[in-house]
Amino acid sequence: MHRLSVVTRVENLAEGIKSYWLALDSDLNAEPGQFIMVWIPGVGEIPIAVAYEENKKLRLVIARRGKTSNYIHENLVKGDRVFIRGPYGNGYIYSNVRRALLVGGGYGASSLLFLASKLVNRGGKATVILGFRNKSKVILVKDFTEIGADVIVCTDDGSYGIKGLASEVAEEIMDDFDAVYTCGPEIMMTKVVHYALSKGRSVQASLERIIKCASGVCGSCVLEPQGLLVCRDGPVFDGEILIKTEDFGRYWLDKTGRRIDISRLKN
Amino acid sequence: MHRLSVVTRVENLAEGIKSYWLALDSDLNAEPGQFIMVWIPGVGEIPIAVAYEENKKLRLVIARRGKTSNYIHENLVKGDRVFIRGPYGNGYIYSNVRRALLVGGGYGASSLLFLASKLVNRGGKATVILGFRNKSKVILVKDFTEIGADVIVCTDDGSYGIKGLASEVAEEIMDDFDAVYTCGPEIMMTKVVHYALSKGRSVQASLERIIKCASGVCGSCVLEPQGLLVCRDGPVFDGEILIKTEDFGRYWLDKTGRRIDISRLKN
Amino acid sequence: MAKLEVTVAGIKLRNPLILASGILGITSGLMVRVERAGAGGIVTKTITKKPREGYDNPVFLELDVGYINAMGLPNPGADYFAEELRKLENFHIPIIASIGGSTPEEFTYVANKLKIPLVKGFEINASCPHVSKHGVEILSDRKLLSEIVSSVKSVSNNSPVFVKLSAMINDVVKLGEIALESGADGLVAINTIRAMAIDIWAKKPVLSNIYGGLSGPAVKYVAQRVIYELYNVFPDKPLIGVGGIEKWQDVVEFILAGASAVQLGSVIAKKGLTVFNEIIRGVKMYMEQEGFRNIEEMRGLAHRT
Amino acid sequence: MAKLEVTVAGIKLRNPLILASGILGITSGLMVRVERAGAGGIVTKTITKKPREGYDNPVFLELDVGYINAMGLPNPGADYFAEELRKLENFHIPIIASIGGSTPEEFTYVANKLKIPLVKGFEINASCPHVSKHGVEILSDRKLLSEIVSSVKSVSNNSPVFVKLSAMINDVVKLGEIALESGADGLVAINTIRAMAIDIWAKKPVLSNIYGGLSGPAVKYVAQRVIYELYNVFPDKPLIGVGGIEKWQDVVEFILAGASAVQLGSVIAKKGLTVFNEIIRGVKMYMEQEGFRNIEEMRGLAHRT
Ligand SMILES: Cc1cc2nc3c(=O)[nH]c(=O)nc-3n(C[C@H](O)[C@H](O)[C@H](O)COP(=O)(O)OP(=O)(O)OC[C@H]3O[C@@H](n4cnc5c(N)ncnc54)[C@H](O)[C@@H]3O)c2cc1C
Ligand SMILES: Cc1cc2nc3c(=O)[nH]c(=O)nc-3n(C[C@H](O)[C@H](O)[C@H](O)COP(=O)(O)OP(=O)(O)OC[C@H]3O[C@@H](n4cnc5c(N)ncnc54)[C@H](O)[C@@H]3O)c2cc1C
Ligand SMILES: Cc1cc2nc3c(=O)[nH]c(=O)nc-3n(C[C@H](O)[C@H](O)[C@H](O)COP(=O)(O)O)c2cc1C
Ligand SMILES: Cc1cc2nc3c(=O)[nH]c(=O)nc-3n(C[C@H](O)[C@H](O)[C@H](O)COP(=O)(O)O)c2cc1C
Ligand code: FES
Ligand code: FES
Repeated sequence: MHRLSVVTRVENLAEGIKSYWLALDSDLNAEPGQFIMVWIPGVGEIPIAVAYEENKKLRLVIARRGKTSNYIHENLVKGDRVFIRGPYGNGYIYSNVRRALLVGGGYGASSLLFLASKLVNRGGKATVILGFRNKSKVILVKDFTEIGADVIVCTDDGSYGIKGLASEVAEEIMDDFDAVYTCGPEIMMTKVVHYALSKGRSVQASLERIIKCASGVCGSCVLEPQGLLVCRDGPVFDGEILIKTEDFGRYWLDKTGRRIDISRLKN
Repeated sequence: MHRLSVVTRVENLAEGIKSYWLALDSDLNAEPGQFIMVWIPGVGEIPIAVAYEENKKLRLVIARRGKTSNYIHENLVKGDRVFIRGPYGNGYIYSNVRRALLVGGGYGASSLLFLASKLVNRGGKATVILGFRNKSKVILVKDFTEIGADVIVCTDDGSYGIKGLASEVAEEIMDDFDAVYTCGPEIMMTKVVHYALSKGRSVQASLERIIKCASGVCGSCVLEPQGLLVCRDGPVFDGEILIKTEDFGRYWLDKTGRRIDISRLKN
Repeated sequence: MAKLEVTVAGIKLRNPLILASGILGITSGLMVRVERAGAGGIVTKTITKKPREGYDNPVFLELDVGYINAMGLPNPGADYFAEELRKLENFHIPIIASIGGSTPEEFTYVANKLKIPLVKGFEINASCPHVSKHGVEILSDRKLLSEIVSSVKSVSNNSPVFVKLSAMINDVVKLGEIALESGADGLVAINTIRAMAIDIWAKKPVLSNIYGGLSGPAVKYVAQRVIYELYNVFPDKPLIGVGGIEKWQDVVEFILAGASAVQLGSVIAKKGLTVFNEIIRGVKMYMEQEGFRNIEEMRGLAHRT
Repeated sequence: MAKLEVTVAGIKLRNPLILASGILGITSGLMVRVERAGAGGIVTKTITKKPREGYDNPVFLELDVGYINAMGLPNPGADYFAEELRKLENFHIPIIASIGGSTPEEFTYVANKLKIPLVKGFEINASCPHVSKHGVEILSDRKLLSEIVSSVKSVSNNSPVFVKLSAMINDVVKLGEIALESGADGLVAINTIRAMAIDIWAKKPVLSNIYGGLSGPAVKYVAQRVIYELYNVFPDKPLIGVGGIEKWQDVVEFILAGASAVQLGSVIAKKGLTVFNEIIRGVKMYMEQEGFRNIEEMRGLAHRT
């Protein structure tokens, strides 16, 4: 069953991206990289990464993408009830990491924010490269700065920060870090993972697939041919495992369980 | 579901009364006066008081009385499996009691033995009067002595100890005690309870009725008109409550739930 | 202030928590205790024409997810039980007499005997899963069900008649319809579900009767589904939900699903009779927090789209 | 040494633990993982003629006593799935294809497509409680059930055909008889039981489909009862037990009740795939302690008086 939470604050982060702060009855004790299922009664239920959790306060960053996320953007205001279950999955492994490079794209920045705060709290150093389409899509820069991370922003069109792809900027500075984390569009993550491994860097990436049960039974979130489950073995995977996975960067299962090209599902 | 236990020792206590030591997987943490349900697969399940429990060792004293108890007497030997559930009910209240008088009859001595051992261990003094039909029925005298209780035995025919009823002997010495406990034939307990109350002594008695669920739902063990449940509110009741209970010393419910004279059920 | 009073098929209850059949409702003394504990009403143990001893022990099992019982409908018989009920004085909550039997004649015999002022209604037990011919077989024989309902109704002196249904029949709504068309005033769902337990060290079924009925939390979500299905089709009929209720949240769930009132059964094994007041407090708190003035306002709300 | 191998309707299993339908058996990669985890066999997700997307989220709920799901039989359809199975190489445990549909023609279409060497048997899903016309309705229509079984059998190339039953039908033994008489080689019991959950703060059913199927510990004692009932009447037929198995003790209970083998379903949500080896170790230990040389010796022992 779901837990009840109440919206305490809604922030407009950028065009089509909002942040929701939820008050919980009790702590989830989520780890960065884990996700929850957000149920909007009568509308739908979708997986969302934990952007921050502390003291019965949970932060989510939600991009407008379709039925449920649209509804959330259009209707959810302070005081509204939100129903959640989880946390699910395995988050980032980050104990003993000193200098971490975080590479995020779009709302993928969200789980990296939680990770950065944990890293910094443990005395580590976090440098985050955030990539967006253009200035109107830029999010969370101030939040990363506030928790003490170094932030580099890039946009495709140069309208904010560096012009270029986050993955390219990452390649330039990767030598300075001992661990790399990435969350964002899978094409971007594929590049980051391949480059990092080629440089002998440990790298972890957080993936998306269709999540239905979130409990490792329905198989809808599988990565083939290893049969890895995003909801249970992931959503964060080690790069070494991902590069052996045909589906990484290439295929999703659609809702029927047929493998389709990744570009056809991500919109 | 039942717990598995294994018979480690069988003692012939007297004609038609045996004692069974059972090894358990884990402690029941029973209190004196509580009972368990003993299931013999394919035969039946009957309520039996805890005669002693310590360190995953459970002692029962079982009188031969009918289907299941006969089977136990005739078949159960060392190494056999016995299935139990419980403990159930409320036991004797004995904290802060200094000088206790215990009045037992027949196998009723069994729960008093456990009580006496607890009382003595706490530095109290326990005097037990045990009544039996005749010498061949006498049980547990040595056990009471060994744990440090003072024992007075009486038999109906004087073939062992004092000739006379335990309740009569109890009346003679009751003044010396601050609490009275009784377990045995209900007629005997009725006398003890009435006399004790007339002398202003606190008194508790352990009752029997038909136990089916042992969990306070089926109503088969009820005492009317208060609707007291032997399996849940008892089997040990305070004398003050019992004397207000019409059924005490008079009626049982038979298996259909009809009230019948106590003499018709106890055989 | 949120009001807990409900009227179910004309029977006024001070709160919607009714004691389920087979739980303690077998002697007058126990009924008084249940009244004092706060129950809104009482369904008696199922009473048959002749006394029944029930099955041999073991008859009741506590499980991780609930309970299994095969009491075997022990009861003192209708004649005796009518006298037992007459002992009640100053009794203020309604009693619903649960009737068992295998023929219309047996049912009417019992109903006639128990037609006494304190008995405000009848509940036809057509769903006991472990006594042959006294339960689900009735539900499987639609003609028999219909006959039993109409004969009980014909002798009930205008007291409401409820039929207690089973989840062991896929098309439970159809059976509800037959019961209502045959004259039943309301439906009760659910009775226990046939189940059994085996002990791996004894290598035997635990219950002497082998089969028993599953109750408690294990059946709650099935019972709620049946109430929801029934409310879909009979939103104006009294529906009483029973199965696995242990806390106030469960009661709210049943009412949102469409129950007019609920019954509490095996929870008494776990929590004792104090559960009535505990649940009442919780339901009240919920109603006040959510702005409900009475139970009727909550009823069936989960059906709103 | 206790042997865990069993042969069920001619299908050799290295141990009696089969993955239940609807759990992970939807891609070749997952099947390889399940094989490596130690399963004795795999039942595929129920496959229909046409692809199905299933229902919208929420489709799965974790409860205190088990789970409720209403996936809605999502599957890529028979044509696609046959190709998926063909990807399997060096695969050593038997696959049983679960077939869904609402007409005999749909069933035979799927069976024909999935008639490939790795598929050692078929399981007719006649018991899904939440997809209209694809489940318990089949069991309620005895003629349809019989037709479906005999048509699947007629195209199955001598592979054994199992029928998966529901506990939502009181007279499940009768349905087993019809299935066997129509040519089924064995029976599987049980599928999930129709149930629902309501959230009291949302005041709405939680599943998008409202109704779903209850699985997990809540249904274990019902499933064991069905296996026990079936074994009473069909002691020589292969019977596969499923419902609420979480630990080795549960498996022993089902086998004592009469199961030839068992299936593991929603426990995977709680324990992951390591549960196969955990259970295998426990069952072995039990068999050695109790002096059983093989599973067949244990089967049905709870029926001995
Ligand atoms: C582990 C994980 C973490 C995520 N974290 C975030 C986050 O922090 N912020 C955020 O904005 N988004 C996140 N997403 C993506 C988010 O779940 C989808 O945007 C959302 O499900 C879209 O649903 P919809 O009803 O709004 O749109 P729909 O119209 O239903 O679908 C639009 C697209 O969203 C994707 N999608 C739909 N349903 C699902 C589903 N059940 N599971 C996964 N993807 C689906 C598909 O690509 C689909 O084409 C995450 C996804 C996963 C798997
Ligand atoms: C709380 C309690 C504690 C008890 N402790 C002991 C004990 O320590 N030692 C001991 O020897 N006996 C004890 N008894 C009595 C014991 O339970 C009965 O002797 C036993 O149930 C008889 O069952 P049977 O199958 O041997 O005989 P049956 O032939 O079935 O019955 C013989 C008589 O035993 C009584 N009886 C039968 N079934 C039950 C039942 N389910 N519950 C209660 N009484 C029943 C009836 O009076 C009946 O007439 C206790 C009873 C109760 C209620
Ligand atoms: C010990 C016991 C005895 C029962 N006896 C009866 C009965 O006589 N008649 C009846 O209709 N239902 C009987 N039931 C079923 C309950 O009334 C109720 O329908 C069922 O237990 C589900 O509710 P619960 O989960 O709250 O117990 C009995 C249940 C139990 C546990
Ligand atoms: C998520 C999920 C999906 C299921 N899908 C199917 C299915 O497609 N076909 C089927 O016959 N049974 C399906 N079932 C039922 C299981 O195979 C099994 O019969 C039931 O869950 C009881 O077993 P369990 O308690 O071990 O889960 C599904 C069960 C679950 C939990
Ligand atoms: S979402 Fe069901 S297995 Fe991952
Ligand atoms: S034995 Fe059932 S209430 Fe006491």
